Amino acid sequence: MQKEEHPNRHKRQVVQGADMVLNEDQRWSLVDLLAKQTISAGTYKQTVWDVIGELTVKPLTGIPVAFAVLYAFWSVFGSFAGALCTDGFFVKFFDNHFLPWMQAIWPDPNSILYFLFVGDPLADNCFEAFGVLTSGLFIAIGVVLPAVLIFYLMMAILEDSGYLPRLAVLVDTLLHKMGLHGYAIVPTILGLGCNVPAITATRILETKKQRFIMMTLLAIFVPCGAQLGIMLEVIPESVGYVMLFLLIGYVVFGYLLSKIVPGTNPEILIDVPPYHMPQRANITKKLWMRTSGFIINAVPFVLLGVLFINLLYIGGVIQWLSDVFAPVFVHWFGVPKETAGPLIAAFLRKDLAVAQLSNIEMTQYQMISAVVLISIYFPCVATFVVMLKEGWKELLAAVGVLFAVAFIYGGIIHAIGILLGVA
Amino acid sequence: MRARLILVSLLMAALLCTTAMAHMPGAAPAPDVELLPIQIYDGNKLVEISIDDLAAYHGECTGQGPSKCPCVVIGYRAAEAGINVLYGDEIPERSDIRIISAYPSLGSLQDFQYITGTGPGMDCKETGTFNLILADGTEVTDFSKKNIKKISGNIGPEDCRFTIIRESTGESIDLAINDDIFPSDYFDLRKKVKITKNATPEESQKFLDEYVALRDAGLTKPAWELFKGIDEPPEEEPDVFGGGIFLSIFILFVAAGIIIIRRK
Amino acid sequence: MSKKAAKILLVGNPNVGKSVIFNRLTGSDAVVSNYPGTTVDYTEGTFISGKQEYTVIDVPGAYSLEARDKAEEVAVRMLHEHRDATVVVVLDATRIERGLYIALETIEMGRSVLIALNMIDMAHDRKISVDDRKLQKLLGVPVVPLTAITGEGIMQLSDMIRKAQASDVKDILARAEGRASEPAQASGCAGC
Amino acid sequence: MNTEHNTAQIYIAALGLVTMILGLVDILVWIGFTGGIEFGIMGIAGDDFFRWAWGGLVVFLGGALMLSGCRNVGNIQEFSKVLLGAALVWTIAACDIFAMICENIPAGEEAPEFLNSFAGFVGGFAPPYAPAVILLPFTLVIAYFFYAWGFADES
Amino acid sequence: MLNSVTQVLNLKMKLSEMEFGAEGVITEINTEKQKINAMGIRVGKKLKMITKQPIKGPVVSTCGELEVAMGVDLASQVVVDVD
Repeated sequence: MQKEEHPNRHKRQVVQGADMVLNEDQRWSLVDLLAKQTISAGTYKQTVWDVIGELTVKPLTGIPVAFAVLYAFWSVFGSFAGALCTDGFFVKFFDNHFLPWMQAIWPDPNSILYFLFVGDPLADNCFEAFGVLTSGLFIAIGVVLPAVLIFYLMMAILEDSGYLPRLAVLVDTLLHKMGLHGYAIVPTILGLGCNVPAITATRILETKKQRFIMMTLLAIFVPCGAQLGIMLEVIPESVGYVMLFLLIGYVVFGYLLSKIVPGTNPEILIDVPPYHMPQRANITKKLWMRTSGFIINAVPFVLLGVLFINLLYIGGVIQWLSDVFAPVFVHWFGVPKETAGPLIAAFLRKDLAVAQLSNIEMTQYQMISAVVLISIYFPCVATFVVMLKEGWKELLAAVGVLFAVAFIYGGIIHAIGILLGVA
Repeated sequence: MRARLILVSLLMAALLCTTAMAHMPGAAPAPDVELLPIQIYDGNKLVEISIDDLAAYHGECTGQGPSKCPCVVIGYRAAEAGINVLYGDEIPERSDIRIISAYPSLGSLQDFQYITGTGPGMDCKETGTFNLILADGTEVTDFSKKNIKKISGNIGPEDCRFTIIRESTGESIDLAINDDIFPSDYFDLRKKVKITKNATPEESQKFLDEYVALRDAGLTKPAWELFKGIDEPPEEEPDVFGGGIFLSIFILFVAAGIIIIRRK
Repeated sequence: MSKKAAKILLVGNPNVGKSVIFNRLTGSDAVVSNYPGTTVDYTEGTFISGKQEYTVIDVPGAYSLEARDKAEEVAVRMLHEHRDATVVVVLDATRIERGLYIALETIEMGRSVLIALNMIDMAHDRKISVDDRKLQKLLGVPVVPLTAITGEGIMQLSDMIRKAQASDVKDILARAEGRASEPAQASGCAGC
Repeated sequence: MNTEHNTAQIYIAALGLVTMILGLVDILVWIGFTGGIEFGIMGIAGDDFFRWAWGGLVVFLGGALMLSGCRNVGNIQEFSKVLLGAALVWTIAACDIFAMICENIPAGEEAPEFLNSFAGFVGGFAPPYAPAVILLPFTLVIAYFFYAWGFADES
Repeated sequence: MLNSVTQVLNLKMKLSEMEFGAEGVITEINTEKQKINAMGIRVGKKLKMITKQPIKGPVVSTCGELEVAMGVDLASQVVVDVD
């Protein structure tokens, strides 16, 4: 795979090989000649659609539209994935029918296999059962799949309608300063649904540097849908602050990373197409391909992740790790000692860790910093594995950055707490 | 509409919890369920009568310490359900309440005396009226323990009936205990254990269990499960009419929109 | 008996309706695959026209074969890997100049080319009329006007694929400048 | 300026103003000046940042856009702003209606069965509604202007 | 005042410095010529500057039927003869 740095030299030979007759300028002049003889353009009165096209790109009128589009994105996600699929159907299906059936047919409840695959026999809902086939499947199919489905659908509609380039232009100023370009809004939004499809969507960015920064920021600062759902349920009053810290982190560390990471960060140069009605056939095909892609390569990893965790629990590794790291957590991050366990477990199951945290009494600020720590801590295992597929060198670098950021940012939050006299 | 919902759910929650100590020896303590007190005006002073006040008063009268025996519980629940139906959210004047009971049991009659303020040793600014009229129509005025015990020899579930009357408007409500509340052999066991006292140890133990079960049912079951004559409050049925209008307008607009776009 | 499945490459700028044409041509068996060694995906499907079976590859959109980013790089490599494939260059009738550039580059590579002039309806709305007959004469390759969204012209496209042919850019230049050398098919004088 | 444009201008200006005020009220209710308020069939819960603060802001900006475009509404540039403002309100209203649909299809948490009863489903659409939904029919008038004044046809 | 001057002198300006809605003919494109040409922005073409995003954001301009957004540094490479 030839290096990124001087691609033009190599390509020039391919294109300018024996078969290329004209050089660029001659070709463009020929194009003009041809165009002049075959195209006749009549006078054209601007329609409302063209004016709206312009309005949605101009910042003064474009930004309110961007707010509305993002609002619609999140609201439809909440209604469809949250109210209708997960809470309305899957929770009931998994808890009342699937779990009892699973617990019934599995031979003896206290064997190791039972613990691995069905989890804790006393659990009455799939969330605490924590077996591969029970909560693993529940989270993969019940929580993440509807979220990914609706996200892909809306993303396809945005792409086909022609609004996505305009949104990219509107957010490019901020994102460009962070070493990305406008189109990085796509993985960021997808990441709020689930990090796995977001990592695969980073391909939309051009250079290695941009992809690396995007992946690192996704892994650290963009909480996945399952974790957001838990936060809303368990600690509703401090979710706002947690998101605020994550947003600040996303922008600040994005800026820092763009300064440190080598490589080019070319400016945005995109065509802004006119609006046209999205085509049903196109959207359904895109939706089908992406969702099946997600099911094939993401769901197995989620299950693998839960299995991996159970093995760790059996091996007592989690307990050993939390004892080793306890002093760090208490002094540097300023969170109570008991949070060390959930924080380590967060390495693998973020959403459960937040749930475990909620019943440890601590001040609200400590709770916020603990939850922020969990979200900026390592991504869930499925994300980890998908990043591995994108390149193991990038993964190691990302892990390095992640530990550094978690350490520094955790310390900063603690310091802010002390300044405010709240910690 | 919302206020009624809150009241009903409050009542439900309250019924689920009350503290009780039956004077029946060996009876298990009542479930820790706290019931909504009955509120009445005595003169212009608001009086709240809770099940504990009634148990204490019953203990005082029988001299055996406060106890929430099933009769006290059933008496309380009947009075509370009746007042709730007759007065709704209003709080009745004590003098406006008249209770006629056909159930000659010490616990329930002392409840009603306490509520209507006609009980011995009670000084109230105003009093309601309470009568004990048995099934065969004879009115009992001697509420002494000995007399009540004598006439309650062979009562049955069909005697457990009460009528609560709102004097000012003449409205009244008849409450009879539901058939499934008293176990079938409860009364003969009661006779053997308490009156003829020739119950075998198993019988008295069985009576004891039924006693406890009855008391707990009285404390925990909602009013419409305890008494005939109280219908289950309609659980806030959806406002189908409002929803229907909205939906039909919405569908109308969508259809019109599609037609216009189709014709374009 | 259908000959060995002939290959077709759908080439053109992004947002010109390539995937709409792809969907119209192929059935539901289209599959997304990743181009080895890169993070760029492309879709591949099959369709049958007359007795001939074709496999169609929707090549990632490109503005020129002077590859500027990964997607364009893959497009160039695909063109070189599938030497024998017929190339259908999709142009957006409302922005034809930008499309012509990549069409000329493909013709210069000596490939047998067919031009699909898409979004004729959009062009009509914007009062742009494209004389596809003249363009065909000038370029010396078949030009098929169509509106992929409504499916109009898709049939002609699948029929004309057999007539795709190579052309020499020097002849195009001559014809364009009116130095009347004999046009590829129909007679008629040039340049008047 | 024929009279129809005049009356339309006044109507759009009034509508824009009302929309801005309602958007502002959404945000104020969320900030906590008053608990959830109900006014006739309109109800503002104001309990959730996303629905009321962000949604309120979008409605507010929609109103602002309508106002900014209401001066000479015949001109295509100005009318497009009005249309865009209306589109913002439509987005919020559409999201609310979609939310109502999604919340009413499944039966309640405790109910054993999966689907809600038909009466339960229809009942779910009962008032109170969010301000955006109530503004919806009024903003549809703008869509009527769009077709009536021939902006739609490209001739 | 600036506007009247440009009217008279037909001032050549960088795309990134043009006024909102200003139009002109592209006279030269310095670096990345091929990249910008490929997008359809070419010397001799008529170009209209639609909008600039605040704080050094991308510049959006239309050239005939095409609408292209480019970063501010790229836009400064394009010189336009503003009429």
